[in-house]
Formats: sequence, structure tokens, C-alpha cells
Amino acid sequence: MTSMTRARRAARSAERNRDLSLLVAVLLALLGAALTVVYFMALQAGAAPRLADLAYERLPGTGVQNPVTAVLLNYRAYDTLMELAVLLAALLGIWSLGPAAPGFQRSGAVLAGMVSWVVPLLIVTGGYLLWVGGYAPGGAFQAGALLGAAGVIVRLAGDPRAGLPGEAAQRWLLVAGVLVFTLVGLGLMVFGAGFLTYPPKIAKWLILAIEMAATVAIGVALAAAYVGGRPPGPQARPTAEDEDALSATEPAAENTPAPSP
Amino acid sequence: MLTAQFLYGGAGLVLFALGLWSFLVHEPLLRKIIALNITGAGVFHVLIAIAYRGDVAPPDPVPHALVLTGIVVAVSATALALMLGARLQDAEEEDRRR
Amino acid sequence: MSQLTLLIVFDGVLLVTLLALGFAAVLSPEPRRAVMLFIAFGLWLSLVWARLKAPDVALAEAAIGAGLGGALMLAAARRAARSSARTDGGDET
Amino acid sequence: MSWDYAALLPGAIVLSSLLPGVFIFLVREESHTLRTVLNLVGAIAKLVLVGLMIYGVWLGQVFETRIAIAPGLTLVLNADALSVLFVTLSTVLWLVTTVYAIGYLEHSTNRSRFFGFFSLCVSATVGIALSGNLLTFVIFYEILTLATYPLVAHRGTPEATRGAKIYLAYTLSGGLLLLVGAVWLRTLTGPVDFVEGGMLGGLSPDLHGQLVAIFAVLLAGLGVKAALVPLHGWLPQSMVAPAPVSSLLHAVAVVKAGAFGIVRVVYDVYGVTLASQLGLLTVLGVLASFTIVYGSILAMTQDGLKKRLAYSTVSQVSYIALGTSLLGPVATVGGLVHLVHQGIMKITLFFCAGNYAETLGVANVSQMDGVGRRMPLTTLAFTVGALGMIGIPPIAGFVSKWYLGLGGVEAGQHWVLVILATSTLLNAGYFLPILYRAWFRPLPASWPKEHHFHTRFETMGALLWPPVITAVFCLLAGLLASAPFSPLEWARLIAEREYGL
Amino acid sequence: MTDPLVLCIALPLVGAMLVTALPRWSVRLGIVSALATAGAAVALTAAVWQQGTLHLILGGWDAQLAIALRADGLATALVLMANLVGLGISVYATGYFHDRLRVRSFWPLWLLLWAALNGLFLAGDLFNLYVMLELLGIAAAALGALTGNRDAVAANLRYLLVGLLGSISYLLGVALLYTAHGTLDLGLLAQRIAAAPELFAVNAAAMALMVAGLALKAALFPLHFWLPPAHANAPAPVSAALSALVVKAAFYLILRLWLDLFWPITGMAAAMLPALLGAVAVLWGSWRALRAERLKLLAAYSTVAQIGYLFLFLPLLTATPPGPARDDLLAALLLMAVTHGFAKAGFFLAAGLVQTNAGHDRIDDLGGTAQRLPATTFAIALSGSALIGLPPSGSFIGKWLLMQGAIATGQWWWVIVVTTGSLLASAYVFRVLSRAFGLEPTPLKFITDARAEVPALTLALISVAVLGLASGPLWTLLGLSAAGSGTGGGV
Repeated sequence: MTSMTRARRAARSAERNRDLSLLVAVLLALLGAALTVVYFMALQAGAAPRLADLAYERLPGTGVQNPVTAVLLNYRAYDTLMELAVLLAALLGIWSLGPAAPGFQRSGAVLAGMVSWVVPLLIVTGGYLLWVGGYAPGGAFQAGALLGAAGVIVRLAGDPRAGLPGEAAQRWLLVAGVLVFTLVGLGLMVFGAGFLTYPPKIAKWLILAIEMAATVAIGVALAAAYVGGRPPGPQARPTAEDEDALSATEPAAENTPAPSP
Repeated sequence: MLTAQFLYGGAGLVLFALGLWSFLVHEPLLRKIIALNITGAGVFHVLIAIAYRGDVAPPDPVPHALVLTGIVVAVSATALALMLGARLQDAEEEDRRR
Repeated sequence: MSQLTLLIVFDGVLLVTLLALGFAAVLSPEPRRAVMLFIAFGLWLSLVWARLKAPDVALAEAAIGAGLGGALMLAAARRAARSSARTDGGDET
Repeated sequence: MSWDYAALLPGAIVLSSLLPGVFIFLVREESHTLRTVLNLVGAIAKLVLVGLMIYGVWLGQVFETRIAIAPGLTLVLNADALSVLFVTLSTVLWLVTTVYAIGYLEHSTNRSRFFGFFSLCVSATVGIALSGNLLTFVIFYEILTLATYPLVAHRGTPEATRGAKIYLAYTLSGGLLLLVGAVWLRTLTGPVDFVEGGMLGGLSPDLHGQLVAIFAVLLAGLGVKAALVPLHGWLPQSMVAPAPVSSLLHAVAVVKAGAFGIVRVVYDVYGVTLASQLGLLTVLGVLASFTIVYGSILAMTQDGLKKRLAYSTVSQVSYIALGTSLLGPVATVGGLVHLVHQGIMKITLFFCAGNYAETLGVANVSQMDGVGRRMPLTTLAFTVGALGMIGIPPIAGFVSKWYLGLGGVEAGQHWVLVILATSTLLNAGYFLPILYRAWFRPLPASWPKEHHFHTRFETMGALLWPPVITAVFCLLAGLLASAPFSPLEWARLIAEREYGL
Repeated sequence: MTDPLVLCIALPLVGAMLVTALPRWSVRLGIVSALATAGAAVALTAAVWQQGTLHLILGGWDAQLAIALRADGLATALVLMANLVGLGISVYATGYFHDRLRVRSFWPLWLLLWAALNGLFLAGDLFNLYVMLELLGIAAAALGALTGNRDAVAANLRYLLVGLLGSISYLLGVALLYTAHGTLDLGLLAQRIAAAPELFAVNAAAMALMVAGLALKAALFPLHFWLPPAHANAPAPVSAALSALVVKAAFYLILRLWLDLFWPITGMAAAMLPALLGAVAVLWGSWRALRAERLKLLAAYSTVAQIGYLFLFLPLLTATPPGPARDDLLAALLLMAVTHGFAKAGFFLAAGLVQTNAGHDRIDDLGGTAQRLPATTFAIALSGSALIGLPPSGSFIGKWLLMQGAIATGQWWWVIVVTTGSLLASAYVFRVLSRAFGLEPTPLKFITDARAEVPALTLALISVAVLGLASGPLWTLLGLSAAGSGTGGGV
């Protein structure tokens, strides 16, 4: 009987939900239509070349030939720096939630066999994309993504650490992107060029250095995000139970005799 | 060129509204996250559309860079949200076991 | 003229497919299926962006948005499926 | 901003109790001596500074401290004749009350907190007294509320908590109304400085409607603290506080702050002429008269001694408002002098009530049979205060009533005499039975809760001498009413200035 | 050559990297970074004080192509507030977290959050603001979930999703503006919007998208639903940062867009809507705070109300012609925001102490804290009176000027909202304090804990004494004429 009432209630609430979602759909359709009209007006506003011409005009002084890379690592390098920080923040957030779940069962021979040639291929392609990013499609993000993908495959193949090094090394690799980026920027500022203002002569090499660090950081961060928790290491507590017991008592348990419940 | 911009951009707006709708009406976390990603993709699509300047002129690289940044931001947020969801699931299961 | 028409048809197919994938991903209640559709949507999106002369972004979307984002979501879907199986079992006993 | 002596003195008077107060918070509970020293140093320093200021004002010096707290919003502390009157009253009584409180709280807990807020409280009161504009007044008025709250709640019992809550609800609402009125007025006139003779006289008649409304808001705000009926409900409830706090609330600080505010608004903001033109004085007079009679009637029905005194305060403080509401310098003198006289008389009565409670455990009128023989000095002081309240010459209260009556006649408002007569009869009705019991009824077999102090007097010295001293003040204020620097002479000086005589 | 503008952002960023890489040293490195960052903020304030608005185009490119940093009075005042509060939170945190893993999780995220805050306040570019918003939102949600318990994780997951939605809406607005005007630089965009009245619909739509997205992050009623659980369940130092700073950052951005970018197109009707919602927020937030069972939940609802006050200024600013009166309003708005920052941080830190020492924060069972935790209770009282707006707190002056503006522009109904809100605020603050004087022993022993109490007290004191008695410098910092709408007011 209870299951019947539950079912009836569920049905009724589903009905209500359907009405609600229909209403929301109608409203959003109106919003979409209005936005489309506005978008059309915006397109016709005559701002047409926008920043495109200027971006191409200044390209020779950026140290790279790929205009997108120029925007990412020169014109708007500051955005990219903060974006690396976003990725890092997300990963640190993931780590703060507890240790990684144990890996999957060791996969079959097919996957293992695949790993042995796919992973090197991904890494080499990543390196290639990083290198060509200066003048053709590619760059740190794409390269980093491939490194990350390599990590995912390694983890799928049964390595719980996704091929990443120990926690201490991992931490340094993770911060490499932002750290190199910021230090280059600050160094330029100290030497009088201004924060993230590359002198055209060495721009290419500075950008390459930043991109290399960023590639590693992105790759490690993405792979570590896929691992999904703090890497098991010597400092970390071994089991999930410990962690939960800990979180349940904070902050009440700190240095006071807990009163009776 | 304007037609293409409008057409593709309009599709982006449709995706935006679609994702928003799904975010508002669907309860499960995974669906909400997919919805958010589609909403974001819609906005990115608008940016890519306005960067397009026809077959002859090269596209505006600035929106491209913005979208690249946006993609990384989106995947970071997705990863964190999914892990928070997983932690929540664990906690709920624990509560139920008690 | 015919070339233009062809182009418009081409664009139309691209966009309609994109929107269809988007709708399908959003409307699918089954997690694993939804994620698969989302990955397909992301890959198709990168195709569209390549058409719009944005190869850098297309690469990134394919690798990061569809690829890694999809992988993360798949893992989550798997976890959700496992957990729901467990709780269902718990309810029955 | 010139930092010379004249510009520093008003600020220094406020700080002379504020700084010791801050340090007292940090004093450990056991350091009784250090705390007492800090208390007394602050109280005496303030007295000396006020003495210097009175001398300076008498010589015609101008004292003014100005601090810009924001562009256009300036904290002004200055000394005009009216502020000197109130500042002197509160400073002298604070010293006496501090001595009394040190004795009263001898063995209680949390004394550092108590005396810290006690000092803050008197700092706020002198701040109110010295305020040179409405903004400053509002600021100190609110600080006074905050500083007295922990004092009322001090004991921590459920009744104390409840009383403090009621007190706070009333006074914070009142403060908010005052704030709204002050802001509203400011949008019409710019900064509202207190100017003898008023500062709104030049305003266009179109604004008179708004001025009436603003007066109503301000009066409602001030009336809460001044315990005008029907805004008096907090006063009896806050009787749960320790006796020194009651003294402070009733005689020195809170109630006085409200009455003083009404005086300020009528004389130095609106100007008595404009206030009379707008018909505001009539409203105030009616309210005050009603409060006087109503408070007295309720006082008669109370058996608790402190409650009876509380309702007596409700009634007596409205004499000040009544004096303010009558157009004419004589009534003004009556109202202003009562500000002082009511203070010293009522504080005497509260000290005595505290003594009865502490020494004998007597808290109700019905238990007071024969206390005169057990505690003659205290009861003598009580008698002086009570007779003064009734208005028996030559005690201070008589002077106030005399001038109020004369002022009523001068203003052509003869009904004032009726009010005064009624009130006097009622006063006698609730005080004389107490005196009769105290002096003429036989001693009971035992007292409800008797304490024996190791002293040759009827009670501890720190409890005994403060009421005796203030009782002497009551007599002196009456006997030497026409001596220079007496409250009466000073009130006359203020009245002359307000009416431009 | 070093530029404090850059250092304010770069120093916490480098600090975050170091504490991430060297987790063993996280407390020491974290405190050093906090001190250095706060120092940079002070240096920035000094520079703006002397030179006026600072402007820096990064990368040495044309203004439109590159990203600009900009520090005007408004931004600088908020940066200074955020960094002083941040320093207080940092010192407090050294004593608050004891578990090693939690320490290591806290510091890098907290420094990243700090960098995002400074970056957001100082940004002069719409897309850069988007990135900062995301960094802020992700770091904030991660920090909020740090306790790992179910409620905290659930609340902060919701916060993260809602924040993402807000950011996406904001980004669509940015995309529309870029489409129509071809630039992302705030200054240039402001000129182009002013010069193109025919694009009203586009600008208005962009504004609606951006402001709605940000209002979600600023928890403007009825978009506040995510805030109370998220802020109430976070660890105390994080709650302080979230309530005092993060929400404020979203509001700052709304204000920035409203005043700098969309001023030509915002009429009275546009200003009235957020103000009405703000008014409801004041009443509803205060009411819920009054009904809250837990101290931290009370503080969180109070944030909803306090944010509401800030929105009341919009129609007043719209209705007041440029001049001293409008300058006063602007300064009062800033003063209220800054005061709330200090006061709410102090309140949450003190509430955290109560929670740690008493073992819970149920208001009804908190009798006697005045005896056992005197300094903490005093901090609650001080910051509480700043929340009410009692003198001499900064919010007293803020409310004074707010009411003055309301009466002067004939919008007297806001006065009713402000007074009712203040009464409700007194009720909820004194509901806590009246328990504090009770005789029950809570906690069981007398406690003083200088490292944790000093920051709480200092922040509370700043909100009351410093901001209330010497707020003049804010006007100078904003570069406004010292107003004094009348005679004899000024010095």
C-alpha cells in the first residue's frame, strides 16, 4: 500500500514537474528569441573587424606566428595565467575532498597492449603540438590535453596513479605553469619591461618556456583530476574511514572536551 | 558572411537556452552538469561565430583565445563539481548505512 | 549559385546535427547514454568550429571538452550506476 | 581644527571616563584595588576638568571640540550654559554612584565588566550633555543605550535578561525614531547645530508641516528615554538591575538624557517661539501633565519600593518637560532646575532603597516597618529625598515646583497649578506612608535577610555616605538656591540666554 | 620598477604556488604571503591616495588588444578592506585548523581565492573579469566544502553550479557587447556604449544578462537561496571570507558595470527593480536571521540582508544629480560595503570560536558566553552593532546618508525599509547577546585564545570605531568633493 501511495505521489509530482518544465521551456524560448533579435542587431552594429585587424597587424612583434597563440600568450597572457590558476584551484579542490578511490581492475591484454603504443604516441603528438603552436594550430592547451589523455588511458589500463609521479613531484609539476608564468612576468617587471611585457627579441623563447611549463602543468592537472583525489603518498592517511572520522569531528573536537551530545 | 555569423550564432543561442532549460528542470547532478556544459558551449559557439569572417578574411583570433580559455575553465569546474557530487554520494551512503 | 546552395545545405546539416545531438544529450535520462551523446555533441562541435576556421579551438574542444570532460563524466556515470545498484540491493534486503 | 586647550577640553571630559573604562575591561577580576583606583581616578579627573570648564564658561570662554567623522558629518562637543548644567550633574553624581557601586558590588562577580560599561555609560552621558549638534546627540544617545544594556542584564538571571530585553526594545526603537527625525531635519536645513534661541526660525512657512511631523518623530524618540506615557513601559521592567544601575538610569543618565533631549530640541533646535507658534508646546504640555498624574497614581499602587520609585520617576521627570512646554522664562527655570533637583533627590532615594535591600533584605514597602530605628542615617536621607519630592520647603523640590507654578501663571496657563497640586497630593500619598512606617511603626522581630558589616555604622561606609551626601545636596540646593553657581542661578542664566533677555 | 597593482595579484598567486609545492611549510609560507599581499594592498592604497586612479595596460600593447588593470578609489578601498580582512582571516586560520591535511588544503585555495579577489577588484577588462569570477567561484566552493561533511558538500556543490550558471550568463553578455562594440576594455566600452544610443536594446540585453548572472553570485533576493547553507556550513575562516568578501566582489562588479558601463542606459525603472529586491532581501534576510537556530546560519542570513541594503542605493544614485549629494551617496554605499566586510568577518570568526569552544553553535544553548568567552562575545557585540548600524559604526554613517538621500529624493519608503531592517537586525543580534549574559556555563571553562580572538576583535573594532569615526579618507580616496551639503558642516 505504501508503495502504491508512493507511486501515486511520484506520478503527481512528475505531472507537476512536467507542467513546470513546460513553463520554463516557453519562457526560455521567448528569451532565446529575444536574444536572437538582439544578437542580430549587435551583428549589424558595424563593429565588424573588431580586434581582428589590429591583432594581425601587431602579430610580427609577438614572437609567434599563430594569431591565437599570440592572443593567448602575449596580448592576453594575463587571462591565460589566471586560467591556469583556475585549473589548479579545481584540482586542489578535488584533492581536498579526500584520497583517490582505488583504481579499476587491471584491464585485459588488449588495452594493456594498446597502452604500450598509444601513450607514447600521445606524448609525442603533444610535444609536436606544443612546438607547432607557435605558427600553426596547436599550443600548450592542446598539448597538455593530450598528455592528460595519456594519463587517463594509463589509469584505465589499471595504474591507479595514471602514470603520475609521487605526490611531492606531482605538486611541483602542477604549479610549474603558474609559477613560471608569474615569475617570468614579475622578472620582466623588475627589469623594467612591465608585467608580462615581453621584449620582442626574446618573446619567442619566453613564450616557449611558459608554454612548456604550462603544458606539463595542464597535462598533470587533467590526469590528476581524472584520478579524482589526493594521490596516495607517505604523508596521506591510508584509508577512507580515517578521513571520514576526522571530518565528522572537526571543528568541535579541537582542544576542548566535547560536551555530551 | 553576416548570414553565416547569424546562423551559427543563433544556433549558439539555441544551445544556450536549451542548456539553461535543462539545468533548471532536471534534478540529477550529472544532467545539470551536462546542461551547464551545453549552455557554455552555446556561448562559445556565439563567440566562434562572430570570429568567423568569411572564406577569404582570416578569422578574429581574440574570440578564439577567449573560447580556449573558457573551455579549460569549464572542464575544471566540471571536474570539481563531479568530485563534489561523488563525495556527496559517499556521505549520503554512509548516512543511510547508519 | 549552386556552390552557395551547397554550402548552405552543408551548414544546415552541420547545425541541425549539432542541435539534435545537443537536444538528445540534454533529454536523455540515462546517465551513460547522456554522457555518450554529450561526447558526440562535443566532437561534432569541434567539427563545426573547424568549419568556422577555428582549428585551434576545435582541437582543444575535442581533446579537453569532449575528451577529458567526457571521460570525467563517464567515470561519474559509472559511479552513479554502481551506487544506485548498491542502494537498490540494500532496499530489497 | 585647532588643538588648543579650549578645543580639547570637551573631548577630554568624555575621554576621562572612556579611557579608564576601556582599561577596566582588561583588569583581572581579582584586582579589586586597581579597578577602584581606575574608577576613582576617572571620576575625579572628570570632576576637575568639569570644574575647569565651569570656570572658563563663567569667564566667557568658548569650549568646542570638532571632529569630522565624514565630510559634512561633524562630531561637535561644546560647552554652553545648558550643557554645563547637565555635565556637572552627571559628573558629580557619577562620582558618588561609583563609590556606592564599589561598596554595593563588593562580593559579586564580573565586576570588571560592570565597571567598564559603567564608565562607558557615563562617557555617553557627558557626550550627550556636551553635544553641539543633533548628529552628535544621536550618536551618544545610541551609545548610551548600548552601554546600559549590559548593566541592566548584569545579573544574568532570567528576569534580568527579560528586563534588559524590554529596555532594549524600547530604547532602540526610540533611538531609531530619533535618527529618522534627525536625518529628516537635516535634509531640510543642513547640519542641525544647537543654537541658543533655536535654529529653525528662518525656515520658510511652507516647511512648517514637515517641521511638526519631525517634532512628533523626535519627541517619540526622546520620549522613550524620558519615559513619557505611553512610552514608559521599560522603566519599571528595568528595575531588576542592581541598585547603582537604577540610580544611574533614573537620576544621572538615561531618563535625564531623554528629558535633556526634549529641552535641547525645543529650545536650541526649534526655538521656543517657533515651537509655541507651531502648537508643539501644547502637545508637549498635555503629554507631560498626563504623565505626571498617571505616574503618580501608579506609584501609589506599587508595593515594591523600587517599583514605586520608578513610577515616581516617570512622574517627576515630566516636570522638566512641563517646564519646557510653558512659554516664558520662569517656567523654563523651573523645568531646568528640576533636571538637577530631581536627579539628586531621586538618586538619594535609590541609594537608600539599595541600602535597605542590601543590609536588611527589605525590598517592599510593606516590610519597612521600623527601618528608621534600625538604620537612622539612611532613613533620614530617605526622608529628605521624599519630602523634597513632595515639595516641602526648604528642600530642592520645593524650588522647582515654585518656579513651575509661577511660570504657569506667567504664561497664563493656570491649569498648571491644578496639575502641580494634584501631583503634590499624590506624591504625599505615596511617600508619607513610607515615612510613617519607617519612623513610627514598631520594629519587626527579624529582617528578611540581614547582613552584618564590620562597622560601627548601620551599614557599610561606602553604602551609607553616598545617600547622606546627596541628601545634603538636596538641602543645600534648596537653602542656597539664590547663591551664585547654585542650580537655580545657573538655570536662570540659561533661561535668559534662551529668551534673549 | 615594481607596481603594487600587479603585486596585489601576483604575490598571493606565487604564495599559492609555493604552499602547494611545499605543503610541509604551508602555514609559514601562507602567513608570509598574506603579510606580503596585505603590504602590497597598503602600498597600492598609498599610491592611489597620492596619484589618483592608476591604470596599467599589460603587455605594452594597444589598450583594446591587451588587458588593463585599473585601480580607482572604489576598487582600492575594497582591495584594502579585502586584504586587511584577509590578513585577519589568515592569522585566525593558523590557530583554527589543526588537522594537517586540512591545513594543506586550506592555504593554497585560500591564497588563490585572495588572488582572484584582488584580480577582480583591479580588473579593467570584461573577459578577464569572467576568468576572475570563475577562479573566485571555484576556489570559494572548494574551500566551503573543506569540512567534508554532507551538508557542507551539498551546499557548496549547489553554490558551485549556481555560480557557474551566473558566470555563463555574464559571459553571454560579454559576447554580445563584443559583437556590438568590438572591445572588451571597460573604459573603451563605456565610451562606445555612451556613443551608441541606437544600440539600446543590445546594451540593455547585455546588461540584463550580466547583472542577472552577477546578482545570482551576489545572492540578491530571490537568488539568495544558495547562500545560507553554503556560508553556514563552511569552516569559520572560510565563512568569513565568503560572506565578507566573495559576495561583496560580485556586488562590486554589478556596481562597476552599472556606474561605469551602463550608466547612459539605466533609468529609474531599471534601478527600481534591484532596489525593490534589495528591500525584500533586507526584510526577509533579517527575518530569517532572527528565526535561525544556529549562530552561523544567523550570520549567513544577515549577509543576505546586508547585501540588500547596498542595492537600495541604485535608485537614489539615479535620482540624484551629480554633485556633493551624489558623492555622499556613493561614499556611503562604499562605506556600508566596507563596514559590512569587516563586521561580518569579525562576526564569523567569533562565531567560529564559539562553535569550537562550546562544541556547537545553537543559539538557544549559548547562555553564559559573556562570562566564559568575554573577548569573543565582545567581538560579536561590536560587529553586531555594526550590522545593526548603531553609532559609531561605519554603517551608521552609511545608513544616515542613505536615509538622507532617500528623503531628499522623495523616495521616503526606503526609510521605512531601513528602519525596519535595523530593528530586525537589533532583534537578531541581541537575541544572541541576551543569551550571553545568562548564568549557564557555556563553554565549560573560561577561555581566552589570543591568536584567534585578536583578529576577530580587531576586525570588529575597525568596523565600529575606525570606519565610524574617521570615514573622511574614503571620500578623498574616491576623489570626491568633500560634500557637506550645507553650512558649517565640514571641518
